[in-house]
Amino acid sequence: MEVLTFVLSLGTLYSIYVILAASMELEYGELGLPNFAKVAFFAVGAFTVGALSVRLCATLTGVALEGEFKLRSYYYATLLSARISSNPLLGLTVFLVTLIVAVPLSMLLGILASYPALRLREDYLATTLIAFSEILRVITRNYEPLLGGTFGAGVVDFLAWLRSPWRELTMLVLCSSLAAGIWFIQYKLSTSPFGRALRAIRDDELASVAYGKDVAKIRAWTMAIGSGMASVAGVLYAFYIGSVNPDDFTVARTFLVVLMVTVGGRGNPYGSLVGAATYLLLDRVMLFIKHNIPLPFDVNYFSYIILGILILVIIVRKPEGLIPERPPLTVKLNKISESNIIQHNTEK
Amino acid sequence: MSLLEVRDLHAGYGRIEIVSGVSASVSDREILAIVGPNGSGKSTLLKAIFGLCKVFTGNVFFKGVDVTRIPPYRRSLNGLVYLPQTRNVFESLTGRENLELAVRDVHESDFRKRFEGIITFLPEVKGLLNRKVKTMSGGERQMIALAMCLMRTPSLIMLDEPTAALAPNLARHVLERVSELRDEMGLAVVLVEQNALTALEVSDKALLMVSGSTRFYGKPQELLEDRELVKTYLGV
Amino acid sequence: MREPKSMKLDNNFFIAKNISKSFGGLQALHKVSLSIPEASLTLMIGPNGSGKTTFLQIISGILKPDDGRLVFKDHDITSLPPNLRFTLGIASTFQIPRVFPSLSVLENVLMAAGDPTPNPMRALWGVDEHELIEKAFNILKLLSLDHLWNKPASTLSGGQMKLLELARSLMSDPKLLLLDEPLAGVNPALASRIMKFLTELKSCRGIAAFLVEHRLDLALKHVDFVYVLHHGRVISQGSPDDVLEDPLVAKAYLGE
Amino acid sequence: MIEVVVGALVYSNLLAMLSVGLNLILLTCKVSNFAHGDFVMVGVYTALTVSTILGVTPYACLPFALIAGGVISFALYRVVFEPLRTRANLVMLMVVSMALDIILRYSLHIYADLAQAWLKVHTRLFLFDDFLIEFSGVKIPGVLVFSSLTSVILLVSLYLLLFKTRLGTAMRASIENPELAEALGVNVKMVFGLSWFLSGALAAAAGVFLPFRAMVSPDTGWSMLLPTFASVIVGGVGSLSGSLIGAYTIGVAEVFLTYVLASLGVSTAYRPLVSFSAIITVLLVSPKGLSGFLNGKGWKPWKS
Repeated sequence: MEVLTFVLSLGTLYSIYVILAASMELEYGELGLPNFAKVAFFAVGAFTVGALSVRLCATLTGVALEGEFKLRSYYYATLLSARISSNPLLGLTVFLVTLIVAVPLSMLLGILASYPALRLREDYLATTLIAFSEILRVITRNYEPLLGGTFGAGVVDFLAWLRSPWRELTMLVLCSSLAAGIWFIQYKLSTSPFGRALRAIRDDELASVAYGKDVAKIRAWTMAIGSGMASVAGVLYAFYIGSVNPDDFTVARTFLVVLMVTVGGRGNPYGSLVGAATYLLLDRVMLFIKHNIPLPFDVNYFSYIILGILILVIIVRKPEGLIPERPPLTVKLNKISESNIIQHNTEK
Repeated sequence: MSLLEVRDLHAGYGRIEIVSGVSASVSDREILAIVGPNGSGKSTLLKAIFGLCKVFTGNVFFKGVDVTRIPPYRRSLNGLVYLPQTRNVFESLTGRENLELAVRDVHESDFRKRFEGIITFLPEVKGLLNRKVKTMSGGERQMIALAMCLMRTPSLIMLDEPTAALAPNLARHVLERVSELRDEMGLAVVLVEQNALTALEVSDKALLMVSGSTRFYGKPQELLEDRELVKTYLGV
Repeated sequence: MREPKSMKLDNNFFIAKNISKSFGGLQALHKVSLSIPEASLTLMIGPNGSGKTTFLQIISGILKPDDGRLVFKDHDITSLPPNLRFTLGIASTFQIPRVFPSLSVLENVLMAAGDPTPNPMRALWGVDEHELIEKAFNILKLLSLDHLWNKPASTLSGGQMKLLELARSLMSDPKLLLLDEPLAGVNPALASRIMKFLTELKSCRGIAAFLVEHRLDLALKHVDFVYVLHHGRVISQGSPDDVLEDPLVAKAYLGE
Repeated sequence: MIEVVVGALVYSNLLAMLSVGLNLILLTCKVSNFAHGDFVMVGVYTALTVSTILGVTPYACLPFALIAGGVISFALYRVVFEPLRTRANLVMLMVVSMALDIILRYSLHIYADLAQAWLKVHTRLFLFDDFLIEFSGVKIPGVLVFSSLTSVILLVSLYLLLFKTRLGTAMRASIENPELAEALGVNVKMVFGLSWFLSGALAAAAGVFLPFRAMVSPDTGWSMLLPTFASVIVGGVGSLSGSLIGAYTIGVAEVFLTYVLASLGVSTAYRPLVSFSAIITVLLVSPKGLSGFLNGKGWKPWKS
């Protein structure tokens, strides 16, 4: 039984990380835009759930919310989850509504965040975006009426109508199918003419403009798509954890995603799958050590150090990542050889 | 024995060959002028001799030693110096600091002695010592750059278009000074020049490059008498 | 001064009027005017630093002129960004080839075709690029690059990159090609092939080309009209023979 | 009110040492060094360890902190950044420095755990004991006097090193044009290594004074980092004297704005917003910082 829950939660976490890595891959790996505010868009999804799920559910069931939100949100989350256990439709409504609110909100923010790229060098752009994500965190952790500040906010269990382990299994199926869909979108985009334009802009922005591409528009599109993806991950994460705490959304999380993309291989659509797996594997191994081998300090620290060293080694020794980018990505080989173009050529 | 000898040099950047098979030699107290249309590989040839670009085949001998594979700064210790066309001075430093930097391995007293020697040749430099290079005009910058080279007590100096971006009268003045380098300082000079006619007047040898290879190599007078030169420049 | 045979400024294909540009205190271009007729080869020459590349970058839209107007087929394109000029039919190449190193040769060529902002929504359903690929292959064949189609562009030699730039700019069926030193760093055999190729484009497809070039020996015999730039001014213009005999030109090139 | 002024001055002194060091690395190696805050914590823990063992005031541990910060910083340059100098792009270098931030930060966490058991003192959320110094009847907190003295002495020596010695000339030359400097026989690698040493040492020196004003833990370095970036960006990247102005602008603005807002009933926890929004505003409006703005160059896009 314990093994089953372990596998189920591992799969759910992996799905969430794949979504994040896929969105980062699109923005940073393909377009070369270092979106170091990734955690902010992830947080938009989670914060929407944190701010809305209890309130929405209360409105729908006619429960009046009393007292300070920061002190009472967990209480109401439990209370309302009990309502959902007898009313599956209510749970699904909460899930869908939060998703429908979070994604466009995040996309809009993404378009806004694509504009500094017009005038800033990459490293200053990255610094700006980091500052942006920290602003979001500082505001939410201190503005208590929204998310309960440092107390965090309770989140209703929209799958409360299912019993364990069916609840966890459904969560996994939901997360993994969303992740598969999002990864597939990323795959399709990067192997289409759109992906070609992205890599061209990454390689040489000026030449892309000279060959007719509207760089600002393409960047805005990409940031919108990537941010939408990240917010889906945020919504799933909030429901998976069961609460939202602003301090969970620090720059370190952005860095983890950058790490996944760098390890997996930037510019390769499969990189996000491998990168997320590598990170999770390492994380779990460390967790295992923590529980089984006594050390005089918290082994979590050690796992972070290993992560840091890993990324250093990869950047210094194998900067292209575990699966390097290989052209041509956007032209199908079999299609080419089918046409007589190649045959004609080989006959010569 | 000649001071510098280049044998069948093929050089360029990355995979692109820009100099294809040039041979030449320079003896003591001799000026070699390298002329030719833009893009014919003159500057690349100088860089190849100094070791700043890729040499595919061929050799460079300096003072009889094959220096093709040794790093640039060691060539400059041996007495071969190179004055690039652009970015040849440190703009954020003063004139004195630039000179000090050129000979930072030298003792203070030696520095002073060398400096005295240069001042007699380039008296203008004296007034530039305490000014930041970024406040100087193009001609003044060239003076500092030349002084930096001379502080290293070279036996051969390679100049890449020292008159580029200078007003015509100033350019002529600079080229006259180049001949003084030979006559007064006793140096050998390799000169790449746009102002072909003036450059040929002051030189002892001429190399005409077109599209990376030698079109003419010999006495400047012969080149000047040849109507071919003018036509080569304009491509007929 | 001999009156140069001026080209009539009444064609409505491409006209640049009184283009001026300065960087800091340096006046790089001073009221340069010229016109390029349809289906012609026009050459601009001049010593180093005379402002040729600056002028070319102004036509392609990378730089903005301080003053003056550019008219292309009755459109005022003076303030148009480069990507919109490209869609109008002005394609330009760079002096040092700027291929997209991580794309394949074929992808590089395809980049120049199709939508200026490829719709990400359409990507999900798959895009049929069959015709474009065929067209790209035909262009690559013309320039004998087709056997390299799936190589990353970063592995090409310098000359091949030059050809790839040319192939890329042909992909959009341009009306006017702007070429910045297409022959620099190219061996003589290839250089004369490129010039012949441009002549063919002119006569068969009616494509006009405007070249900035140093290699006069190779370029001059193919072109219809020559402008000579010196210190940011047009000092001479006319047919190749006229310009060669102009004493001002010799002076500009040889110094005093 | 006096407390606020003292706080602002001490904080600005620390930011000055930090931002000059950060800018030095940006100038030489083009690294936006996100591990810079951790050198502060190296200084903090060196001071804590040495002062506990020797039983002296943390002020006396300044030399140890300088050396520890400098040596660690130099070592990181030699092992990591020097091999990457000519081949990594700007964002890669930034990612590398973030990895180093993680390595250093969690190494310090481990050290804090070990030191707690070994030294039997609190290694998290501790404060150093300060004392008052009397100047003609006025009592001044020691940290104000010592941090001001230290930052003035260190920054003046840095100025003298850069502008009055041959080594400094070589350093400035290498910053402007490393290829030419190398051709003239300057050992550019060592010169850049020196800049890392100086940067780390300055940051660690700032670390000695930090626990006199604020409770620290190994994560505190991060909270010092973005205000440091803000100081550099406000003063203009590439101008060391600009960083100095930026540090005092950000330091004073942060403390006083928070004070004003607090008196209006707004939580002091919003304090970091001052420097975060300064980063965004300055980069978007005038990417070359205040100096660029004053020269009228600020409005042009930074990107070339």
